[in-house]
Amino acid sequence: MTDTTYVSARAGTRSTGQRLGRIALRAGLYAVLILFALWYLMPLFVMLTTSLKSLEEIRTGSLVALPREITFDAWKTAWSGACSGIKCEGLRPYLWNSVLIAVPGVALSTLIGALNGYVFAQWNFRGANLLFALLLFGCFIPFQVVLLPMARMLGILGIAGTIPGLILVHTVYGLGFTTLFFRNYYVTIPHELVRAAKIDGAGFFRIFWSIFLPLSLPIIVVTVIWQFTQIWNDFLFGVSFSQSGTQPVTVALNNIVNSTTGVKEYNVDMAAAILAALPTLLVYVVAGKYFIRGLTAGSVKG
Amino acid sequence: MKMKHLFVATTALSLSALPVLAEPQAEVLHWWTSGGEAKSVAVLQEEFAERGGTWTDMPVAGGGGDAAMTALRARVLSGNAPTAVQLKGPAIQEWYEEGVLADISSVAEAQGWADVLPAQLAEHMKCDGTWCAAPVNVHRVNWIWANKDILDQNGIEMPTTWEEFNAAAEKLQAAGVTPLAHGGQAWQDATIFETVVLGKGADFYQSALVDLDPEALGSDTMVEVFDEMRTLRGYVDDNFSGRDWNLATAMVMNGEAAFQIMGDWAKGEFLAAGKTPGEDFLCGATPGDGYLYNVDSFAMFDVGGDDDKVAGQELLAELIVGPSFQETFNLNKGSIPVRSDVSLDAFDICAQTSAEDMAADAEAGSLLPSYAHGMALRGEPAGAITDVVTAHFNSDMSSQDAVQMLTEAVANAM
Amino acid sequence: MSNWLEKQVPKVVLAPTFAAILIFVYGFIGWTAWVSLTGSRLMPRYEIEGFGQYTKLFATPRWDTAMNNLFIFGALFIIIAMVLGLLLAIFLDQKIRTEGAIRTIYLYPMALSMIVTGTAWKWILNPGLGIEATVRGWGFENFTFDWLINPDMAIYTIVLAGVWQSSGFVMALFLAGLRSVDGEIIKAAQVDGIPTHRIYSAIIIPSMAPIFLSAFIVLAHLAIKSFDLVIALTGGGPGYATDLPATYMYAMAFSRGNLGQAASSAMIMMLVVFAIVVPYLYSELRSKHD
Amino acid sequence: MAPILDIQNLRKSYGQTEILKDINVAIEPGDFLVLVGPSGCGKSTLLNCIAGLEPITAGRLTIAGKDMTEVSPKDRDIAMVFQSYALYPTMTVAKNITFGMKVRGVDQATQDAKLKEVSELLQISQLLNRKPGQLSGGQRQRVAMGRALVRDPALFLFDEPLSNLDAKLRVEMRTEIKKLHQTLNASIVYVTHDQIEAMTLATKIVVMKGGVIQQIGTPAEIYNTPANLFVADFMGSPAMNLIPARVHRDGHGHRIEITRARSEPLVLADNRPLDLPQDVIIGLRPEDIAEAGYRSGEAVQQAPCMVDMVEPAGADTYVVSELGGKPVTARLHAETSAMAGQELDLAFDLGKASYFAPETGERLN
Repeated sequence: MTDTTYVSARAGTRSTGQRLGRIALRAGLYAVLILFALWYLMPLFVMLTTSLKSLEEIRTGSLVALPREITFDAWKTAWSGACSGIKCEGLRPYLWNSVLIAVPGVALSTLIGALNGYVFAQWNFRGANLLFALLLFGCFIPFQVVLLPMARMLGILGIAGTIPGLILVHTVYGLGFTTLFFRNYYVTIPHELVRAAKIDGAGFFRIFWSIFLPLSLPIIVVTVIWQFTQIWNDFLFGVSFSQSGTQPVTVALNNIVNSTTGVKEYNVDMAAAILAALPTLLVYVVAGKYFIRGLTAGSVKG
Repeated sequence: MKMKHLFVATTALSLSALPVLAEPQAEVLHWWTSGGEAKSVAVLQEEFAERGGTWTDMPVAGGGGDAAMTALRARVLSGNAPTAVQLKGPAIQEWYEEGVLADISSVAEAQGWADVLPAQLAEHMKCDGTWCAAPVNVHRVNWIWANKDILDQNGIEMPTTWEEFNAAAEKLQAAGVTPLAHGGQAWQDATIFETVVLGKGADFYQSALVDLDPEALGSDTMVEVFDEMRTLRGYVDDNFSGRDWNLATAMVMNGEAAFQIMGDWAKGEFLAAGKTPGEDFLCGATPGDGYLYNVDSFAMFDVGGDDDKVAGQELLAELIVGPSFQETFNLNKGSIPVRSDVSLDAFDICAQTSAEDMAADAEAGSLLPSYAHGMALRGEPAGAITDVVTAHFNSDMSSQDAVQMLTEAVANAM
Repeated sequence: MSNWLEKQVPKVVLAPTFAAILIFVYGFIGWTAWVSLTGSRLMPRYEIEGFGQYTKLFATPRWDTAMNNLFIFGALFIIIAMVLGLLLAIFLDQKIRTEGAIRTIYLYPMALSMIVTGTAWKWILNPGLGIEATVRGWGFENFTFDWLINPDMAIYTIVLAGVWQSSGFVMALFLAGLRSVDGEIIKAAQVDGIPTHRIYSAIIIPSMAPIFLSAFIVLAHLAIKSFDLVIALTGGGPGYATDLPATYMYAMAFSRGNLGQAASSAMIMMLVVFAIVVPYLYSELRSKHD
Repeated sequence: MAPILDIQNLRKSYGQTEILKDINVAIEPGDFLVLVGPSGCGKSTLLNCIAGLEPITAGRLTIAGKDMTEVSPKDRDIAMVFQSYALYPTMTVAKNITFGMKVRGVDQATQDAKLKEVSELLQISQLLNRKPGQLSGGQRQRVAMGRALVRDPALFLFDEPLSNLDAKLRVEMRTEIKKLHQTLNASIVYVTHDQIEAMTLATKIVVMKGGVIQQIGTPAEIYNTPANLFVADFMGSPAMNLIPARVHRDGHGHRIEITRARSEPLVLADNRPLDLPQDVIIGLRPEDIAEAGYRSGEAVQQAPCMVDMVEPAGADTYVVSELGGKPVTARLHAETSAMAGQELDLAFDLGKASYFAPETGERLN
């Protein structure tokens, strides 16, 4: 209390010139922030306006201008009419595949990551650090490297080209980061909690379930956002480990956007791109607030 | 009751005794995803379905088939190969050497492919003497497409030598027209390059880009080729980088540019936009004698004795080479049928020219596989050459340096 | 006896993960190392032929370009994203009224894959369509912004788009860091009459060292794995001026049919990763042990 | 009666470093054992070993007659109160207290009854629906104790439970714990670094240093007859005065000669039947040095001493004087007229004096 009064008292004695300077500074600050906001929004703006234009207008007008006449045809086409190969069903069927891959993939990698992080943070044993280091290093392996051996492995396991196969791949390569997130979060929780619960008679899983999991909301949000974005946006695994009928939305989007012959329907491309990205965008917008909070809650504290 | 039991029993017996009638199935991996191509594939699918087959579509677009090849490799390694795959050129033989291709000789022989396919093209479909792929079409790569109006306005004829082309280009440039529409993608650079090489003679093309003769690659003629490339670079507008080929075609169509050097799939764009060959646009072979072909084909992968899939492969192979699909597909695609017995009456003047030239060039020994489209060389040396070509085209590298790099890169890739 | 079993539970819980990374990470790295010593082309073959692939790799100018690009891109991308992220975080930390909205705007690019935004970026950066054309349209005829088509500058467009995508995330990390700095220290400094910029440079930023480390690791990971970015924006062009090791490797493996070469380039990439990550892991796990 | 807790030859090491060396302790039912020592002495490790939270390297440990050496914490019939209270942050107070019973499958009615009983005993009934984050330090302390009490274990373990409280609350809670011990007649092992807590609470004190037990005894034994210099110095506040001295034997007993920097040596007589070597360290509690005239008895001897410092502490006033090169504290009555820089007659009561060997630090009498 005293500190603030002191500071405000000092501020009160400032001259008008200084106050004007402060206001100018403040205005400058907002200007910079808004300028950057515009920069970040620019591609989305281009995509959105293009998706609302007719092909005719795209051909004749400036790409970065606002649409003269708004039409949602492109969105309809992208949703249910755009062709990917001989099927012209738009993105709709593929979106469902992505959901079938992303939801279990996120859930599994988050749950296993949480358990791993819980072990690394609270049940340390000899050699655990080495294990953790090995796991972290795994985060950095370029995915192009693992494509072929992974394909062979999926074949051996008999889940090549299936959705469970893709879930497995995403779970395995997500574990490094999910474990890191949870471990860094759980190390901030005092060990005494585990000890108290042990004496209360709770075992490993009971302690995790009753005590740690209820504490984990902030970090779960961070992990889910991260994993969902990674899995939903993946193209490389999706194209390599899927077959007809299990292709995720990014592969369909690629088929629509990257077709090299015929008239390019840019408005449909853009609408399709936004549609494909909508779930992740939504997650960021809705959960963004918790994202920062979750990061603050400990995952970044080294 | 007894009767019924007996009936069931005999039926079951007779079924197991007779050869099982397979239901043809095919999962087809291809990258024909755009509107026109997809429609052509749909024709095949309909014919397939009419004959009782089940078609599973597996389109993977992007990077001229790169993404599809990635998927293919993963599928083969996982022991879950697609039934049929869009594959062409020496890549067919490469896959054969990996021991993953199926033999479709029985279909080929039954259908008499050897009689209807030009011998040189048929060789591409064979692996160790057996048939392992079914050809779809023949694209000619060395075409120049031109906007007729622009040429007329500036009093220019279709060039028949590179000197003429350069002169025309200077004139157009002076008139404020972009002479050459081009997209800055490696394969498009390579396409121009191979037509320029062909301009130096079919023999030179053969020794440089098919036989990879180091002497030809390091020759003064090759220096001239790069000189011409540098000249051509000057005729391209500034925004060419990364442009898709069909956008370049659109520039010719809309009168923003005069020429485009591109295979005959470009014609599909003109036709789709309602343009007429000879009236709105012109097609001409690039300067020099010779015919660079690019044959699309489907290879059949080993499906481990699955009767339904084997039946699917045989049916598919039969349909692909069958006259009806050959005609429908190629009318859509801009290419010409690979069968020599399909009537070309329905085809336009450019396609007819293409077919005549092919026959003539086959006689003259100047029917040559396109390197830029993976018909002449295996992936590695072809890629090494393209690296040099595109690096030269997109920088101010001297022709001498380019030739030096070319010989080194090819040696390194052998 | 049951006590012994109970003690094994944590290890049992880690066992599947451990088995998975042993196979799916280290097994595969081993596989890659093996293949890099063979003459594998279209498909893997397992007869060892020696280090020929590595000799070839280092003799390939395109690989040189790719490695150079990795260092240029990596350094610029990490530095700019960090500096920008930190600055934006500090600006946003000044009790900004619309913080929530601005934060979301800064953060959203991370949600989008480059497959989605690639086309838009290509347009924006294309001199004939995007920024250059627009600014010229405003009457500044001499304005040029043609990095995308300039082989010497194209790599910087990759940096630009990369920073666009990741700096918001870094901003979030730093913002979280700023929020968790002990408020009393700042108050104490204010009372001492220390100017705001000095408070940041001398007190707050040094106390966020772990976050710099986290941000660095996330960014390094993105830089090394950058693939979509290049494919979507330039496809490696003009020429191969914007090739990165990841795209080089991909081209070798999947369009050139030269798996052995791809594997050798992957191993070199892995060495680079190793050189960056291992010191970090070492310091990270050392300091954590007590 | 069988000991409720019996530790025999317990050893504990992490790798090469031995944390606990040959620990032997036993307590009877109803005992309040306090483990006291400076930080790092191994007292908390020992408590964790008793709880089963740390495995022991060697030795044997029985609780209520049963060998618990290899038994997991939950089966040891113990309850523990932690320094940080370790309340489960997402559970309400009631759930915190009943969690252990719930885990063990105790039926709801019993849980409710126990909860009611304990919360009334600890006066936290009004807090049951709050979460730990909404409680004050003292309240959390009570909840943590409630969680232990509700279990009704054979043995209670307390790990520095009062160290996070402010001074006033600490004293209050100390009394409370003592009261609980008396009402419940519970057996308790209690770890603290605060020797006053140890003295006030314990029926038995274990003083530890460097993983070794220094002395086991009742508070009085520890206070009056510390086993070595460490215990003498550690227990008691202000600490025992430990003064180097030279011993001369005479007919009656010993004369203790203490040098002084600014005056003649001080010579005191101890006529108890002792056998002391020539060089000793004499230990005198501050209360055994008084202002002349305020203390009488057979062993009381007076001498003028220079006052270096006067520290009024309310009930008492402490006076510091130099003896044997050490500042020696005397505990005087509050109304003393002593002033720094003046001489004052002090009365030394040697009836309770301790003697230690300078080399080993061991007690000599």
